[in-house]
This record gives sequence, C-alpha cells and structure tokens, in this order.
Amino acid sequence: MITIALYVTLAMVSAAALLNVYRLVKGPDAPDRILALDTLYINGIALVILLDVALGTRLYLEVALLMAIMGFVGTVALAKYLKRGSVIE
Amino acid sequence: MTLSLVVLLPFLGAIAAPLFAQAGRTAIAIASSVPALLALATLFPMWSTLAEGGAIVQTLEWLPQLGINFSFRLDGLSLMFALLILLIGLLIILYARYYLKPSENIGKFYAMLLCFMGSMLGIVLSSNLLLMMVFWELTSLTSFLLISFWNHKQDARRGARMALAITGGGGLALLAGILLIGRIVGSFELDVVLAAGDQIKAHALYPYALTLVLLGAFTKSAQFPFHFWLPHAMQAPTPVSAYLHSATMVKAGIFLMARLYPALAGTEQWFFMVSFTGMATLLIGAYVALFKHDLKGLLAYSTVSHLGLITLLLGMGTKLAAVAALFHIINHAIFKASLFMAAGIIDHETGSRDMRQINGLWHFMPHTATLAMVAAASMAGVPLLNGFLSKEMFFAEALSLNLPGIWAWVPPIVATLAGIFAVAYSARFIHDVFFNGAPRNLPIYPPHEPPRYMKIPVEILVVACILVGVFPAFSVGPLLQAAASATLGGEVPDYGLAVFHGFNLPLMMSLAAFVGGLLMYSQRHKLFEFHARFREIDEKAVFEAVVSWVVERARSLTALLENGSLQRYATLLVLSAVVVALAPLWGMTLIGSDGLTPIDWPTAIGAAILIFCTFATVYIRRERLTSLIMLSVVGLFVSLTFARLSAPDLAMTQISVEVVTIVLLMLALFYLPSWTPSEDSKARHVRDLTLAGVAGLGMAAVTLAMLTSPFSSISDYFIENSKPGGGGTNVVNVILVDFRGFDTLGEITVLAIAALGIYAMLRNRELQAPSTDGQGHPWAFDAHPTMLKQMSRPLLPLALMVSAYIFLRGHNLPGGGFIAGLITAIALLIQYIASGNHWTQARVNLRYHNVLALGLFFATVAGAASLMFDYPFLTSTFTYLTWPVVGKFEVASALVFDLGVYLTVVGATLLALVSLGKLTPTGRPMSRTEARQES
Amino acid sequence: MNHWLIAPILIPLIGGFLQVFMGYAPLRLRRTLGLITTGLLLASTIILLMMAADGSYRVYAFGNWAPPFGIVMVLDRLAALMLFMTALLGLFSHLYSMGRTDVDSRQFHALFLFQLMGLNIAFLTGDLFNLFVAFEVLLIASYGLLLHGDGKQRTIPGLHYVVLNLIGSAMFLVAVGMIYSVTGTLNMADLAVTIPTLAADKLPLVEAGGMILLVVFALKAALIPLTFWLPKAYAAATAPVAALFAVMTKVGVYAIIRVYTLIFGENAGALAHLGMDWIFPLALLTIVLGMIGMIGSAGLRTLVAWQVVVSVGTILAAFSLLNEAGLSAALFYLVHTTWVAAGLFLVVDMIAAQRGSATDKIVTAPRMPNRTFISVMFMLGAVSATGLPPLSGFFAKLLIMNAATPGVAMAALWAVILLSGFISLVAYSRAGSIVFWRNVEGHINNPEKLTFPHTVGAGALIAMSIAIVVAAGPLSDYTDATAEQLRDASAYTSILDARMVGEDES
Amino acid sequence: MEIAYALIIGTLTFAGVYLVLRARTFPVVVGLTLLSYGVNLFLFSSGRLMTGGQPIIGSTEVYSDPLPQALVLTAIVIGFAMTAFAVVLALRAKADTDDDHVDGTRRTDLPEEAKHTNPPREETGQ
Amino acid sequence: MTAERLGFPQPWLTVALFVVWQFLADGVSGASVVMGLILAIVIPQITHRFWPDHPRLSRPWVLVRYLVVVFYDIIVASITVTILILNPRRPRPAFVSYPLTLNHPLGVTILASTISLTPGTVSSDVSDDGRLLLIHALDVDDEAELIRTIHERYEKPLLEMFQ
Amino acid sequence: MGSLHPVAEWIVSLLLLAGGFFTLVGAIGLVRLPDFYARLHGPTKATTLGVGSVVIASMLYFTLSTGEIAITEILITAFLFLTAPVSANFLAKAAMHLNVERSEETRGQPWEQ
Ligand code: NA
Ligand code: NA
Repeated sequence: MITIALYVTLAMVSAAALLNVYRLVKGPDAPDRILALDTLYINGIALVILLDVALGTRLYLEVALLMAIMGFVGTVALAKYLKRGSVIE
Repeated sequence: MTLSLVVLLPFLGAIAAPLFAQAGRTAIAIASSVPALLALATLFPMWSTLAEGGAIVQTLEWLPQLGINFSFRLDGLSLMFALLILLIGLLIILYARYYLKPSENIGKFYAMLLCFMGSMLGIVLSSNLLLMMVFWELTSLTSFLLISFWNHKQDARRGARMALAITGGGGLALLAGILLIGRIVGSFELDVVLAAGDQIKAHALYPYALTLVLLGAFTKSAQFPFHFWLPHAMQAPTPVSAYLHSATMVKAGIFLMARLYPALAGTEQWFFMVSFTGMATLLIGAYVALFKHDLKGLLAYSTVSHLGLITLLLGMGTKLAAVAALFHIINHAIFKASLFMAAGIIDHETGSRDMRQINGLWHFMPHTATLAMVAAASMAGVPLLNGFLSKEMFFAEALSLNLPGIWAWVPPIVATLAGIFAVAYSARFIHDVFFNGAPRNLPIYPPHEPPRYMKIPVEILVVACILVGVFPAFSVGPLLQAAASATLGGEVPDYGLAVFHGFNLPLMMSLAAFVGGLLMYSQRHKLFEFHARFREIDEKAVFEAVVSWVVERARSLTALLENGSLQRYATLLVLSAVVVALAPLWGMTLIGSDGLTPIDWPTAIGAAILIFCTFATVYIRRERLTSLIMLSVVGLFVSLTFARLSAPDLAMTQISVEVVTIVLLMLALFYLPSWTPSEDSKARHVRDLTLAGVAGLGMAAVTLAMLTSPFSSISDYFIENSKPGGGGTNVVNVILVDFRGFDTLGEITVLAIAALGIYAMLRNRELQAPSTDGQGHPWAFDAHPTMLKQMSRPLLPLALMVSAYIFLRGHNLPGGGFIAGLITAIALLIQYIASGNHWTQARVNLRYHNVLALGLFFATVAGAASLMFDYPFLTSTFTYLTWPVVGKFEVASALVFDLGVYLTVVGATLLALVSLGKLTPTGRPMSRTEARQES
Repeated sequence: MNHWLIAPILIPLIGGFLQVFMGYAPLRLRRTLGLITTGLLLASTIILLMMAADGSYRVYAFGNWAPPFGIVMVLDRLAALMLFMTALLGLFSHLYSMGRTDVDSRQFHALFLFQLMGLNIAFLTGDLFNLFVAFEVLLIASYGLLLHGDGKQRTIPGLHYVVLNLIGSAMFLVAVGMIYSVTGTLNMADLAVTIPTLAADKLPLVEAGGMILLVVFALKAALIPLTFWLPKAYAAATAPVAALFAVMTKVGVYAIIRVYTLIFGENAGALAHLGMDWIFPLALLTIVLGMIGMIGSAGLRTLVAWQVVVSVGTILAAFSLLNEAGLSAALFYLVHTTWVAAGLFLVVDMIAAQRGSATDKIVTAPRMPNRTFISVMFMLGAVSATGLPPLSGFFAKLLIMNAATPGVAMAALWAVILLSGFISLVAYSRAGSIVFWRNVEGHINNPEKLTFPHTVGAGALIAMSIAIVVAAGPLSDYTDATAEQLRDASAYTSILDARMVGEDES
Repeated sequence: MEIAYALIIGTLTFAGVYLVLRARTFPVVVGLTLLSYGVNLFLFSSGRLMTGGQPIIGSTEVYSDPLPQALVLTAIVIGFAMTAFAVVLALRAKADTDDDHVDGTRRTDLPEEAKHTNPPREETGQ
Repeated sequence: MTAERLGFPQPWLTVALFVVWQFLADGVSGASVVMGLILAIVIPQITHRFWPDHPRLSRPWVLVRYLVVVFYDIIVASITVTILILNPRRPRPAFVSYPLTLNHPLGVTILASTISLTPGTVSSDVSDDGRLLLIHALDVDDEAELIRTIHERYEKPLLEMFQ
Repeated sequence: MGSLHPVAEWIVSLLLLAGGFFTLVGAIGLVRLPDFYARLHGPTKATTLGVGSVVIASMLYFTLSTGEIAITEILITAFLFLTAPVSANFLAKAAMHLNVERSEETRGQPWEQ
C-alpha cells in the first residue's frame, strides 16, 4: 500500500521537477529561473524525505534540512544579486 | 702530495694577493710571485727522477664513483709545460707591475692571473683526465675574466665572450671525448689510458672519441676553423696576451695532443685530421698576419700560424716530428712572449698599436727595439736564434712525409710558403715599427723607453732565444729529451740538437723562405692592394650577429610556443591525459562481469535533469547568470545523487559547498561582465568540442567498465573497526577524523590557506564596480529589505542549534565538523547579506584569521595529545561515561579534532566571503530615502 | 614510536598557525618566529637524514592504524634527502624574504611555512590519496605565494598556474579512482604488492590511471608539452618564492621517481616501468626547449626560469635511463640544481634591485652599485648551473653522462646535455656581460643596500654548489645507496608488516 | 543505473573540459566546478553504487564502501577551497588587466619580445 | 556583565531553542534535555547582539489561536488555488497596497509572511516608512475585501501580541 | 517496510499522495500561470502543503512503525515556513526592480525599487 503510494508520489514529484526544469529553461527572466531553482530545491527536499521513507531509515532527513537552508540562502543571494549586484555589502 | 701543492699554491696566492692591494703594486707583484717561486722550488727536487724518463704520480681519492681523483703526474712533458707556465708567469707578473696603471684594480688582476696559472698547472700536472678537464674549463673561465679585464670596452667583452664560447664549448666536446676514452679503457687515470693506446685505437668508439678530443684541442689552440677567437682575445691587457695567448693557454690544446699522443696518435684518422687542420691553420695564420695593421693582431695571427705548425708536426705521426713539435712549443713560447711584451711596451709608450701610426721607434727606444728585433728574427727563423732550430726540424719533417704521388709535394711547399709569410710579417714587424720614417699622430709623443724593470722580462726572454739558438743541447736538451720521452712513451728517436746540420734541403727551404719573405715584404704595397680587394670579415661581428640571430630566433620560437595562451596550455594538458589514457583503455570490455542493474523512473528523471542542466550550463554559458543558475541545479542533483546512492554525508557536504560556491560566483559576477563575448573561432570550438567529447566519452566508458566489474577493498576493515576501534558508527566520519584523520588535517589546512591567500590577494585592491547590471538597469537602492533582515535574526540562533546538532552527531550519524562549520558560516553569511558588512562585523567581534588558526590549533592539539602516551599523532581514544539524567554517553577525543575542523571551516569560509564582500564600493545608497537625499 | 618522522610536518604547521595568530604582531617578532621555525625544520630534517642513512625504512602510522588501512609516513633515503634539500632551501629563501619581500603581506610567513609543510608531507607520505592532499596543500600555498607582492605582473601567470593545476588535481583524483576501483587500496606499498597480482582484464584501468598520474606529475615537473606555464610564473614570482619554487618542479620529479620505482617499478609485472618510454624523449625535448628559452630570454629571471626547465629535463632524462647509476645521478643533480637555481633567483633579485628601471632585463643600464659581490655570486651560480667545473653542476652532469650505456640513447643524451651546457654558457655569459659590464652614463636612484638577509640567503644557496663539490663523495655515496634502495621495491613493501604501538611483540 | 551514472560522469566531464578551455575566466571557473563534480562522482563510484547502503553501522545489512565517500568528502572541500581561490583570482585579474580574458589584456600591436628589446628609459643623473 | 547577559537575554528564544533541540533529537530523553538546556542557554548568549530589537510577546496564547487560523487558511486557500491552476480560466491578478496598522518590524514581517504562506497572495514589498505592504494577489475580485480579510484574520491578533 | 496498522497505512499513503499532488500542482502552476508574479504563487503550494504532507506522512510512518517518536521532519517544514515568504518577497522585489513583464489583466502597479 504505502509502497505504491510512495512510488506514485515519487513519480509526481519527479514530474514536478521536470516541469520546473521547463520553467528554468524557458525563463524568460532571471527571477523566473531563480524561482524554478528554488522550487527544484523544494522538490529535492521532498525527494529526500521520500527516499528516507522508502529506505525505512531516518538518516537522510538532515540532508533535506540542509537543502531547505541552502535553497533559501541560494535564492536570497541570487535575488539580491539581481537587485544590488553585490550580495554582501 | 707535493704535486697538488704546486697546483694549489697559485690558487692560495690568488686569495692572498688582493690583500696586498693596499700596499701598492710592487708589494702585490712580489706577493704574487711567491707562489710561483715556491712551486718552482717544489718541482726542482723532482728533476732527478724525471731525467731518467721516469714519472712521479701522486693520487688522492676524491670521487671514485666518477673515476675522478686528485691524481697528479709529473713527467718530462708536464715538467716542460709547468716550467713554461711558472717561468713565463713570473716574468709576466713582473711586467704587469709596470704595465698596469695604479688606478686599475690590480688586486683583482693578479688574483685572476694566479688562478689562471693554477688552472694551467692543473691541466699539465693532472694524471686523471677528468681532473684535467676541471682545470681545462677553469682556464676558459679565468681567461674569460682576464680578457674582459677592461670590461668597459665593448670589444673586450665581446672578445672574451667569444673566447669563452669557443673554448668552453670545445671543452664540452673534449669532456665527451674523455668520457668515451674512459668508457673504452675503464679508467680515467693517465697511466692506464696511455698504456691502452692499442685498445683505444681498435675500439669502435675510437673515431668519436678522437674527433671529440680533437675538437677540444683545436678550439683551445685556435686551430682553423676555430682560430678566430684568438685575435679578438687580444683586447686583453698585454700581459694577458703574452701569457695566455702565446705561451700557455693556447698551448693547452697542443699539450693535450701531446699528452694523449700514445693513446690516440698513429692512425690514419689522426694523421688526416690533425695534420690537415694544422696545415690549414699554419697557412691562414701566416697569410693574415702579414696584413694586420694592429701590432698585437699581427702577433696573434702569427701565433695562430705557429700553433698550426706545431699541430701539423704532431699530426705527422712520426716521432721526430713530435720532438720538433715539443721543441717548437718551447721556442715559440719564448719568442712570442717577448714579442708581446715588446708590443705592450710600444703600446704603453706610444698609446697606439697601429703600425700605420707607429714608425721609426728605433730613434726613440733603441733598447726595446733591439730586443724586439731579435725576438722577431727568431720568429722569422733566423739562424742562431731558437726559432730557426725548430723550424729546420719542421722543414725536415715536411720533406720526410711519405705521401703518395703528387701529394708528397704538398707539405714541403706549404711549409716553405708559410715560412715565406713568416719572414715577411716578421720583417714588417721590424721595419714598419722601428723604421719606415717618422711616427704619425701618436697619442703619446714623443715616446721613450719604458721603466727599467719593465724591460727585464723581455731581456730575459730574448737572452733565452739566443741561448737556445746557440747552445740548444746545453740549454734545453735535457728537458726536451725528458719531454719527448714522456710524450712518446719511452723510446725517443735520435735527433740532433745542433746549430748547423750541413747544407741540406731544409736549409735550402729556410733560405728560400728568407729570400722569398723579404721579397714579399718589399712588394708589400701590391700585396696590400690585392688583399684589400677582399672584404675583411670581422669574426667578432659575425659571432655577435650569429648570437643575435640565434637569440632572436630563440625568442620568436619561444614566443611561438610559450605564447601565453592558457587555452593552449590547458588543451595540451587535457590532450596529454586523453592520449596516454586512451591507449591502454582502447578495446577494453565496457560491461564487466557484474552486469547492469535496472534503473527506476525517478532516478532516471533525476539523471536526465542532471545531464540536461549540465549541457544547458554549457550551452547558455555566454549568459552568465543563467549559466550559474543551471550550475546550481547540477549541484543540487549531484547532492541528490549522493543521497540516492547511500552517501548522506556527501549529500550534505555537496549541497552546502555548492551554495557557498554559488554565492562566491555571484560575488565575482558583480565585478565581471555578465556576458561572455563570442570570440573563439569556429575551428577552436570544433577542436575543443572534440577534445571534450573524447574526454567525456572516455570517462563514461571507464565508469561503466568500472561499475560493472567485481571489486573488493580494504574497506571491510573500516566497517569492522569503526565502532570498536574508532568509537563511532558513522564510518565515513570515523575515517575522516580517525582512520584517515591526517587527510582531514591536510584538507582543513588547504581551506585555511585558501582563505588566507584570498584575503592577501584582495587586500588593498580596488575593484571597479559596474553601476548597472548586464541589461543596463541601475542597481536598486534597497540594500537590506525589512523582511529578510527581520527573518535573519531568529535564523542565526536556530542555525547555530542545527549546527551544534550536526556537529555532535557526526561521529555516529551523518554530519560532523565540516558540515556543521558550513552551516554556522552560512548562518553568519545570511546576517551579512541581510544586514550588511558593517552591521554584522560589529557584532561578530572576531578576526576570522584567529578562528581558522584556532581550528588548526585544536586539530593539532587533539592529534598531538596521544604523543604524551607515546602513541602516534592523531591516535584517538574514546570512552563511555554514565551521568545521572543524561545516562550513558560517549566522549571521544576525535571530537576535539572535529572541533578544529569546525572552527577552520567557519573561519576560512567567512574570511574568504567577507574579504570579497568588503570590496563593494562604499557609499552606495542603501535605501530609497538615502537615494532621494543623494539626488 | 619514532616521532621524529612527523617533525617536518608539525613544525611548519604549528609555526604556520602561530603566524596567523600573530598576523598583527610586530614584524620583528614574526620574522624571529619564522626563522626559528625554518631553523628547527632544518635541524629535524638533518636528524632524519642521519636516521635514513642506515638504509632501513621507518614507518609512522597516523592514529596507530596499521597500513594499508591508516595513513603512513615512510622515511627512506629518498624522502630524507628531499626533506633535507627542501628544508635547507626553505631556510635560506625564508631568510632572504626577510630582506624585503615579507613586508607586503601579513600572510606571507604563514603561507611560506604551509608550503613547506605540504612539500614535506608529499615527500614522506606512503599513501596515494594523501599524496594528493599533500599536493593540494603545497599548491594552494604556492598560489598564495605566487601572487604575493605588489604590482600586476604576476596575476595572469598566476591564473594560468592555478587553472592548470586545478585541472591537474582533477586528473589526479580520476587516476586515484581508477586505481582504487581495481585494487581497493590506496597505500602505495599495498599497491606495489597488489598490482603484480592483477588479472589481465583488470589491468587497463590501472594502466590508464597510472598514465594519467604520470601526466599530473609531468605537469608539476613542467615536462614538455606541459612546460609553458612555468617560465612566466617563476619569472613573475617574488624572489624568495621563486627560489622556493625551485623545489616545486622537483616534487613532480619526486612523485615520478617514487611512484614509478615503487608502484610501477620493475616488479610491477605487466605494468613494469609504465610510461617510462615516453619520459626519455620528452625529457630530452624539454632540455632543448629550455635551451631555446634560455638563449632567448630577455630578462635574468626568465633565464633562470628556463634553467629550471632544463634541469627538470636533465633529471628525468637521467631517471629514465632506468638504471641505478642514472637514478643516483638524477638525485645528485636534483639536489645541486634545486639549490643553485634557487640561489640564482635570489641573486637575480639582488641584481634587479640595484639597477633601477632596468631591473633584471638584459639591457644596458647605468653601472650598478655593489657590483663585485653580486657579480661573483652570479658567476658562481651561472658556472654551476652551466655545468662547468669546478662547481657542482659539472659533477652532476658527469654522473648523468656516465650513467648512460652506449647506444643511440647515450648519444642523444650526451649531445643534448653537452649542448645545453654550451647554450647555457653562451646565454649566461651574454646576460652577465651585458648586465654587469655594458654600462651607460647615469646613476641609479635608490639602489638597494646589501642587507644581511639578502647576502646570506643568496650567498648560502650559491655556496651550496661549492659545498656539494667538497662533499661530492659522501653525497654521491648517499645517492647511490638511495638508488639501490629504490630499486628494491620489495623492501619498501615490508612496511606493511610494521608493528603498531601496543601490539604484541610476538 | 550504471549506464545513467556513466552518462552523468561523461556529460560532466565533457562540459567541464569544454568550459575550462574557454577564453574568459568565468566560464573557466564554471567549467572547473563542473569538472570537479564529475571527478567527485567518479571517485565516489570507484567503491561501486549501492542504494540504502549508507555506511552507518547498524542502519542496514550491507554497507556501501565508505572509503571513497571519505575521499570524496575531502576532495569536495579541497575543490571548494581551490574554486574559491580561482574565483577571487579571476576577480583580481579583471582588476589588474581590465579584462576578463584568461590571458589578460591582449595587446596585438606590440609583440611580447618588443617590450623587452627596447632599451629601458634610464634613470639618468639629475 | 549584566545579569541579563548571564541569564536569559531572550527567554522566548531560549524556550524555542530548547524545543527545537528536542525535535532535532527526535524526542525527549535525559540527554536531550541536558544538551538542549545547555545549548538553549549558551546560544542566545552568543547571538543576542544580532537581535538587538528582539520582540516582547505580550499574549502568547493568542499565538496558538493565530497558528490554527493560519493552518486552516493554508489548506482552504491551497485547494482554491489548485482549482485555479488546473482551470483553463485565466486568473485576475492584482497588486494591492495594504495599509499597515502594525508598526513593529517583526510584526510586519510575520504578517507579510503569513500573507505569503497562504496561497493566492504574496507579500511583495514593504514601504520604506513601514506604512504600506504591497501584496500581489493571484485571483481577486475585490481588493477592499482582501484588505479587510487580512486585517481581521491576521493583523488584529498580531497587534494583540505586539503591543 | 515495517508492519503498520491498515488505517495508518491508508493515512500515510493519502498524505504522501497529497504531498505529491500539491507539489505537482505547484509545478504546473509554475508552467501555466501567465506572468512571473502569478507564478510566484506556485511554489508556495509545493512548500506548504506539498512538503508539509510528505513530512507528516514521514513522521507518522516512522513513529508508528518503530514506536519511537520521530519529529525531526517538522523542523524542515518549520524552516520552509519561515523562509519561503522571505524568498518570495525578495524575488518579487527583484522582479519589480527588473520590471519584468506582467499579464495585461493585472490591476494595480508594482512599486518602483
Ligand atoms: Na709603421
Ligand atoms: Na500567500
């Protein structure tokens, strides 16, 4: 039961990732691409948690936690670059 | 080791002599003559041994591996040369005392002269060929310094360099020749080599060895076609010319041929190479000498000619010829040295060496003129002077050569012809200088006799000319006998050292030369006109031109190869790796025995995204920000790959590092153009695509082959020992902080150094920041938006908490000091981004240098703790403690090491990022209000 | 446990981070500490040299983990020689830097010491991956050092150097991966044991890995066609850095010697002497290229930089003769050329500081002050580098030429070596006579005074060429013994049996 | 799985090499980053691929090879340090040469050697 | 050192951190309590300088109610937006300037976050003077209605807390 | 997979599917919505309900299958809740700064940056 749900979910998240890649390529502007990247990070988080469930371990949760932190930092830095050029000033 | 003392003394003198520089020229001259006198005194008692044809050999081991030893040999030949070197050397020392001006660096001059003397003695006394080689090249070096003594003159510098290039280069050939001889014989000791003459001559390498040795000898002794350096070396002060270029150094090549005579001579190759070279040199030197207006030039070419004569004699291969050669060595040294000194006196007293200016000096310096005329007569071969005797022997030998057919005529004719020229230029030396009207435009006028003592050396030598000329057997007979015996290896033929041998063919030739020479000189104007039709070649200019040409060619070739293009260098590097790796991999089985495993859809999609975004990063590379965003995706999916394939630690590290890298790249992108121009040619694109494609395909193939082949590794040990031996269940972490903790120490050192290097590189650098972004939008004003600022405040303690958590669990679960450090760094980085450099720095209150140094300190201390128990560095220990409430928990020393890792990462990352951030020009408006105030 | 083995690593490490702590301490204090550090380092390497002289292998197992599981440092004659050579070079270059160079940045001493640390790890390590780490330590420090100093001239050469080495590092990892994927081990002794036992179908990966490794080492050594980054980088570096860099190419050479005598040595079965047939012709070509570069040099720094290229070719040519005599000669030459080239870099720097705007360019300039001392130093260095007697270069080249066995290879080797000597002779005499003797009217503004750090730093390194001659016997005995030790890889592999602390005596 | 993995490494290598060979500093740095991703994945896979075999003792039955993971971790960190340095160096090159070309400002009007052969302006006496 | 620095400069933060630690430790145990306490006390000591204008919550129980409301809204609005996305109908977007009553920056931030978290609205900007909040709404008929809803449901409770 | 009560299995499965669904819808929104500002709403779904459901599923699954409390996941969601609005805000500001295209129907004006 869970196995099936897990795989369907995995498929949906993967499909979501593909769609995000579409937006990443399409743009048209940098904010769109950054947004797509941010969303891909979130997809990544979901994928890692799903992996954890699939494996029945809890050893990858911190990977997901770190992805959340790093995705945020990356997005903020990119957005700041667009606005100000210098990320740290 | 008395013989080594003989060699050593002049060198010691060279060190001592300059100390007397303050005491005046006389003092230093005396000081300089002491070593020579002492050396003579050392040699004197050995004469008795040598007179019977014996030899004294003294050996001290130096480098037996090389076959090079301090072994010296005194026999007739070396004694003859040693005496020439020392006796003429003494006269030169005396002469130079008056020749050099007090203002000149006389200490340096004498020091170098003595060095040269020692080197020459080394050559002639060495009993080891390699040792001789050492001294051989030393004479090249010291003569270089002596010729360029007046190094403010361009001619002197060029002459010196040319001499060094030719003789030094020839020396290298000689070295090769000697090494070959050593190969053949198995030793470099002269005794062995000389005894192995037959073996050498029969050996397949003999032609090479001989050619190389002769190259050395010919260059040193200014044989055609290498003769041209010698006249240009005349830029040296005259004492140097007199010493080096008449009596000693140029004879080193001759000496070498004589020394190796038993080992190398007596073959056809020897005969042709040596005698023909000698013959050519004899003629060319004699011919050119006549036309030189420069007094020293005339003498120089005359020397070339006489050196050719001696070489020719040695080349003839008969024993009598060899004896004649030896005899002429002595005679030439005596009369030529005196002639040079006389020329030096004339130069000294008239300020000129040009025979077109110098005329009628008989009137002004009759004493000097007399001396010079006697010496010149000896050079011409006038009877009752020493030059006559050896020349007669030469004529006799020229006649006795058994060449087939018409060739038999060649040597006598050449000899006579050379004799004619010799008489002519000698006549010119006498007539053109001392008579021939009055001086013209002399810089110093009127000239007068030089100081009394300056003439003494000349007088002594001229007396020697006469003494030998009249009493040959009495004066030089024993020495010549000993030398001949040593040269020929025992048997010395019967030769008569008489003044008069009767009216024979040689005498006729002498007569012919004499008459012909005078006739020729009387007709000199026509000859000069004839000669003037040929453009005179200045060999020095040619040499310089050749060197310049070579330098230019080399320069352009270098510029062509080393063109400063990173693209080329990188291509070469990648290409090299591809080429060498492809060869062994070609035809390798792609799919090994383990076979393939199926792939699930999500993984396939992930892989597809990764591959796609990688290509996209490349495809869109000219749009830099987009490329960077694509790169982020690649980084994210690499991290997911690690997670997917059982590496949580790697996934965490990858994702953290990737974000910091992106931030770094964005910091850089602010200053760099946001577009890459399209500038590479199509050909280059194709080339690079091909190369990259081959590299990529190769790596893919290797990966596939690798992944499908069976495998076992040392890792089972780590898995088994991680818990019991390392006290942790996270094997990767235990490897990092324990099994291979040293790698980690190196790794954090790298990180620390990189940060320090970045800091140092950016310190005091000003970067031009663009005022708009790539599309021309001016930057926004709002630097620190409220929401981010507010959110960043609680984020810091939270992130530190997470960081502490990741750090503490690292030994047993995914995590560890490195990742924790990056989280801390990023938490602080958010503060910098949200609230600015100034605000954050004021609150951090730390120098990141100290943080990273503290990290290294902790890591080192943690590692070194075990040293106290005599366990190796980085040995870790752990124990389990039980506390109330807390329960049982583990305390591991590796945690301290990991703390070092943590601190280093925090310090290094922030130092690097903040250094970059500090580059931002200050004074940019931070808010709309500020902007309004600005405008 | 013989803790001396890690002294050459810990001393500069500790000295290094102390320097970082003391970044804002008075310069005098930092210099004193720096000199103490390099002095202690030299002392420790002398002790190691004496220990290694007995011909045994000493193992230091970090963390008390037995090889092949833990990382081991292995001291043998080769390692000790390299350590000593580097420490001596380090001390005098460091001293020289205190004349002027170290003022430019507070990080200089730390970087300098870390660079020494990286070098020492590279010489001692018995682990392939740790060798990579060592390379990275010494490289990153060298990047920092190379870019040290005012002015813009070193930026682009530095960039090239960095990028090429980053590619090289990537290749190193690929090679490690290839080798590990088959052998399952990283310990060099273990690799030496494992590789001869591999089945034929497993060889291609190891062979490819070994060859890529060779490319990486050749890049470090600046062997043709990977030479071109060197001249500009070395010529642009500040003098003490360039002097220290004289040993950088030798690290590549060292790695080649170590890996291709031990792992791919004559006992490596199908992979014996892997890639060595490439090295000999390339080494000769490298010499030729270096010659061309030398003769065409427009500046003294470039001249010496090309000299470094020539010497790399010479060492590798001798090594690739693949006999003990050649190896011994290569090592003898290596020691000589490292010190002398370093000394020349320093002397050239002193020259440049005396000549105003002419700096080190081979052009006429007003007569320089302090000419006597500097010109004597230059001449000694040039004579030695050229290989003329009576200085060390002559004996080194003699040993190399002696090592060749008759044949085409010998003819080529001799011809190239002698020709390189001739070309150097022409190049140095031309350069020297222009720089020292061809003067124009005028005077130099603010020529540098000769200072103790400069004269002693440069003088000592140049004087080493005399010292080598004096000690030529013992030195060549040592290199002979080293070559003999290296040839017998099975002795090295005995370190796998080393007993750890606390293990039973039985 | 192996084929996909091999393709990933091949692509990363291709992209890395191609970008490293470009003429501007930024793509070169991006190329180095991609190259190091590829290399790290390669080194990682030298211990073979496994799902759910995280080398945490007690978490699974069969563990994947921990050693390459540790090596890659070290390599990632070192690669990060190196990339950081290269990035900053690219900036400095931009500042010093006013261009982001990997060879600095290319002056085609003056050949390299011409700069040296001209006699320098002497500091003649005042 | 002031007593505050030695004690709990930000007591709520300390509590929050303690709770977070229990979450990180996957539940409460002796060890996690001890460690959590240590860190929850130490970390604010280090970071309090980074949070100089830290808030003083006046009515914590309001927070609970607020969270419940927000969660409910998230779920409901998500479904609405889902329908909107999957529907072929083109949405009716609008930029809405929301006049703020709150003046504490953290309060404003929380309000803006809440608005963003509930699907269909994104807080796009806060004016420099902190009086206006720019909201982008994905599909809205009546801007005034939106403003009123936000004020009632979110800003009021926040005003209670950040008095 | 450990043994789970069937009801729990259903709940976990439904939560998982919901998570996947909302994530997918977010992505579809990102593709379909007409302008950047509209698309900015998409990820909020993935963030909030998408990851939120998956996280709850995971917590339930582990807590119920092992009998030990498993709550770390909640921090991930908490973190996303904290940061996603900031990201969105920042991106919107960037978009306004760059003056990206808006769909014609949009009422109101973005602010000048
Ligand atoms: Na005349
Ligand atoms: Na919302």
